[in-house]
Amino acid sequence: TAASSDASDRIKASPLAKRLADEKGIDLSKVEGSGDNGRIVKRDVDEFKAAPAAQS
Amino acid sequence: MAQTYDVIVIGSGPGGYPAAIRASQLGLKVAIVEKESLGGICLNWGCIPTKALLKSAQVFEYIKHAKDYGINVSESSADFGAVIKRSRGVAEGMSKGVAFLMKKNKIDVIMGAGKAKGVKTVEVTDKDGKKVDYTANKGVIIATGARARELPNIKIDGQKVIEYRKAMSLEKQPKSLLVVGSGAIGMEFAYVYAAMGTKVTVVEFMPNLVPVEDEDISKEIAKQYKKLGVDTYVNSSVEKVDTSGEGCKVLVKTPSGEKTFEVDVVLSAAGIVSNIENIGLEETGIKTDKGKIAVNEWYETSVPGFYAIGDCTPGPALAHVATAEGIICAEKLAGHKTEALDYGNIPGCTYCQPEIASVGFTEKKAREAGYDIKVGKFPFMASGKASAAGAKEGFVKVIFDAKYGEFLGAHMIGMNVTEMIAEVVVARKLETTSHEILRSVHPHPTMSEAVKGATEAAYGEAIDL
Amino acid sequence: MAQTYDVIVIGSGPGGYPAAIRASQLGLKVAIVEKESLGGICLNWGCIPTKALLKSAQVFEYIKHAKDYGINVSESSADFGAVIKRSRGVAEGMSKGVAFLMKKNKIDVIMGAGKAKGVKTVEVTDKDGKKVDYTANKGVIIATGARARELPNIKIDGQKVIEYRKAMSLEKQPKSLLVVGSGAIGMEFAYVYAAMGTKVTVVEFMPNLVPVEDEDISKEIAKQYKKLGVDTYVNSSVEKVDTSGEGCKVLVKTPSGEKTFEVDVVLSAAGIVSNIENIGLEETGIKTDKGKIAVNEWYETSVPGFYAIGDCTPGPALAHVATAEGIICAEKLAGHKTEALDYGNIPGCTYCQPEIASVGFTEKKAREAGYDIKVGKFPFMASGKASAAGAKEGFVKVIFDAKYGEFLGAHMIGMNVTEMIAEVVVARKLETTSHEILRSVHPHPTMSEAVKGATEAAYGEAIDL
Ligand SMILES: Cc1cc2nc3c(=O)[nH]c(=O)nc-3n(C[C@H](O)[C@H](O)[C@H](O)COP(=O)(O)OP(=O)(O)OC[C@H]3O[C@@H](n4cnc5c(N)ncnc54)[C@H](O)[C@@H]3O)c2cc1C
Ligand SMILES: Cc1cc2nc3c(=O)[nH]c(=O)nc-3n(C[C@H](O)[C@H](O)[C@H](O)COP(=O)(O)OP(=O)(O)OC[C@H]3O[C@@H](n4cnc5c(N)ncnc54)[C@H](O)[C@@H]3O)c2cc1C
Repeated sequence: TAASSDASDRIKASPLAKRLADEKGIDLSKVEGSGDNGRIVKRDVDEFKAAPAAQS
Repeated sequence: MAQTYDVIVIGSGPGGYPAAIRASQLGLKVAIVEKESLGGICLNWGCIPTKALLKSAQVFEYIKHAKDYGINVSESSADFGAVIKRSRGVAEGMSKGVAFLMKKNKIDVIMGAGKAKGVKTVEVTDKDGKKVDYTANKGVIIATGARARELPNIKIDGQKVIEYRKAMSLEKQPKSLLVVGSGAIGMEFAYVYAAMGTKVTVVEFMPNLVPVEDEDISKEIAKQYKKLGVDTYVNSSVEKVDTSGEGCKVLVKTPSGEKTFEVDVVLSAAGIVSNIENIGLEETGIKTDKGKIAVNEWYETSVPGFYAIGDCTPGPALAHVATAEGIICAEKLAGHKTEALDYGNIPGCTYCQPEIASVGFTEKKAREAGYDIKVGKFPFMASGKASAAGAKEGFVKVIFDAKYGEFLGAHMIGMNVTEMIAEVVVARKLETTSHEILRSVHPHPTMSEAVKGATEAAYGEAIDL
Repeated sequence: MAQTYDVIVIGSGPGGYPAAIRASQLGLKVAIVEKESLGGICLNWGCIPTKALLKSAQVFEYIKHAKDYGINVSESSADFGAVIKRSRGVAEGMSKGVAFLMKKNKIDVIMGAGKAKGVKTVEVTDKDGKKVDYTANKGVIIATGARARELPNIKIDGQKVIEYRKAMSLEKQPKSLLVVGSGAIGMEFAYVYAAMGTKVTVVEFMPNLVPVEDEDISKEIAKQYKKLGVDTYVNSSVEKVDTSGEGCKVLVKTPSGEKTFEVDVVLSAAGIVSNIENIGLEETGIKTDKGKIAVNEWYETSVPGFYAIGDCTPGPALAHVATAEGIICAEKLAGHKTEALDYGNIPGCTYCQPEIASVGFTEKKAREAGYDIKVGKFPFMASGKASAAGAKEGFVKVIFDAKYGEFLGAHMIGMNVTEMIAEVVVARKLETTSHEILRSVHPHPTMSEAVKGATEAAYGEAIDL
């Protein structure tokens, strides 16, 4: 398989961020990642929750 | 009527016994069939007893170099018999441990040779030849492992031409030894015997020592073995072994012509063959492929109800692979959520001195796969811990994808690197990029700092180089 | 006119010299001021020379127990002078390495005592008392480190009552030694001297040995030091040291009353104090807090243009912390993208035998922080590698958050665990959960498998327990 076709279309998130998002019912595709290469980390999920979730 | 279980495991090696335990943990009634010793090759004749021998060899090396550390030793010698005895004792202790684990996990141990039969049935023949059938409602896991491969030119006679079992239970230390094959097993025995004073020669058919490793590792271990006094020949093959005389006359074809070696003992360490004979594959119709039992990613064979894991199946012949497969297979059988094994993230170790450990792509393989790569190397020469420990040999080499920083591979040679590779396995599992490695504070002074140091080097940020 | 740089670093320890290199890598013109030896405490009187002593001690221990490994040794002795000399040689080599690194990175080394002055200026006084001013356009990084703390009851005389520098350069091996303080430094010297045959007593004020560690670690090291022949007293304090006689009479208050010890030498290892005197803090108005230079997360002091890192600032007094701070500070100064240091993910190691390594929350701290936790422990008793190596002491203990599986902390004691903690640091950096640790294939047989084994235990999935 080509070594080039990943990263862009797939959501990258740390395992902990995934578990937290899962638990809190947060859609990861709406979260902006602050980690390397835009990886979503715990902090992003925590702060996303703090932001008005009412928009959805 | 046949006694009934949920799961029956044939073979109690590092594939079989963890599979049995995991199945039992998940509520299944389990039996394990073993025809020889609990724990399989790994505990009895593989991983564990060899590491005991290697430790004795390492201690002896320390003693020989005691003066370098400010310690005076007047006289020392390796007591070959005692070294072997210790190793056998360690193996025995571990095997007993497995017996305890079986009991604790309420797994029935059935001593005898198991054979797949009909539908989810195992026929066990005990040492007196008595046959009993057992049925497994959920499935049978075949984990019969492997044995040493015999090359056509090197007939194993168990006395002068031996395989690994004999190599760890010889009565007398040979004065000279020729090792055929420079994989992990061959290299480990070469180190043990060389450290204890045997004159050792290693013959490798491939162009590099430890041929599965990155070429830089091969070069470094060649250098280190030379210092140890081991002669190594690559691109070479044993043509004939003549055991008619007192020792062995070994004819070797080398790139610079034919050479004859006269040695006490020849150790054949040229790979393994799976134990697939007389276990009912033909009768039940379980398919094989190139001498191994064919399985899918959940270890299902071609016949429903029969599974196979470990050295009797394709994939790297390693204890931790057998265990991982066994656990996944048991979870699948129990209907437990599990995930398929990532064969691209399996570490491999060779426990000679300096140690070798690696995971992922070699530089060559990464280039062949079309990656644009960044490569970094940290020589232990520049490590404070290595200096303090008097172990400046070797390096850590890391390979990253230039575009996304994916951690493609790590290749290590040096003191204690076999304890350092797990960091890379876990980092890769977690899909690290170079960035997170650089920003993980490694404790000072350790050899493990070299992982970070090599990553810095790959990105032109080296501090200590 | 004063010579001008972009950045001037005061102090060349593991904080200062990496800061200088990183700044230079990022295109800045850098000078480093050092009044004693390049490399600071770490390379000259700390991390490195102690690890050299520890290695000698470990080799001597192997020799004393050679018979356990099947090796015969007729007579052996530690040559104290040679052990010390080796250690000093290793330190010297590393210090020279820093000189080489400065040259390679085009960093000017200015030998002398630096003092902050006016605006971004450093006044350097050389050994002849000559003063020269240097200006730093971007900023001055203060990295003056720390020294041994002197307790009011334990006056250091440098002969019979000593601190760490003297402890690694004594002319004669003391027959008996009392160590005050059981932090990493105290415990490491206790091991070195005990292994070499000195009768060692350790006195700790807190209720546990190695008081920053998890309580289970404290208990285990107490047990192991007892086996080594070291007497340890916790909840105890040295009241008086009388050096008027031949040796030292030490009055110690213990929970079971006052005790008097007669020893050759007392080693005071009761923490450090930052070097904040005569470096211009008062003159420039740089604020301190509890004896350390106050800084924000980017290591800016209260006076613009002056930065401070390492042991002269708050935070754990560790070489790898100083280095991480130095690199971040340099990146910030150079306007390079960087990220603040996560002080919750700093590993700590003690290099006695068995080794100690830890990172993150202790069990007690995790509970205090309100976490609902899962705790797992894997004793090396059950490890095949530990058995083979004759190193069954110790364990790995892991702590996970019960709700999300966050890896809160790991606490290890045993052979080579200082090389194993990086795995947990990186895993935590990457925000692992227990799941990924369980599904990372650790190589067999290694000590590092115990990290996975302990995690299995935390989740009731233990295979080898
Ligand atoms: C010298 C040596 C050193 C090694 N060192 C390492 C190392 O350091 N690290 C590593 O990862 N790997 C090492 N290996 C490889 C490792 O031992 C194997 O990969 C591992 O043992 C495979 O496990 P397994 O469960 O598939 O089979 P095995 O361990 O081979 O176990 C199979 C078991 O099945 C039993 N059996 C076979 N047929 C039947 C039957 N019909 N009925 C009942 N029982 C049966 C056998 O008696 C045996 O007990 C080493 C191997 C050798 C030879
Ligand atoms: C015995 C011992 C063992 C240790 N072992 C370890 C270990 O194993 N792992 C670990 O992480 N940490 C260890 N440490 C701690 C470690 O040494 C320190 O955390 C580290 O050295 C701090 O680095 P630094 O750069 O802040 O300061 P230092 O290393 O103290 O360096 C400061 C430098 O600044 C110089 N200096 C001071 N004032 C001036 C001035 N006015 N002008 C010019 N130069 C000046 C000093 O001469 C010195 O070279 C150990 C410490 C000791 C004492």
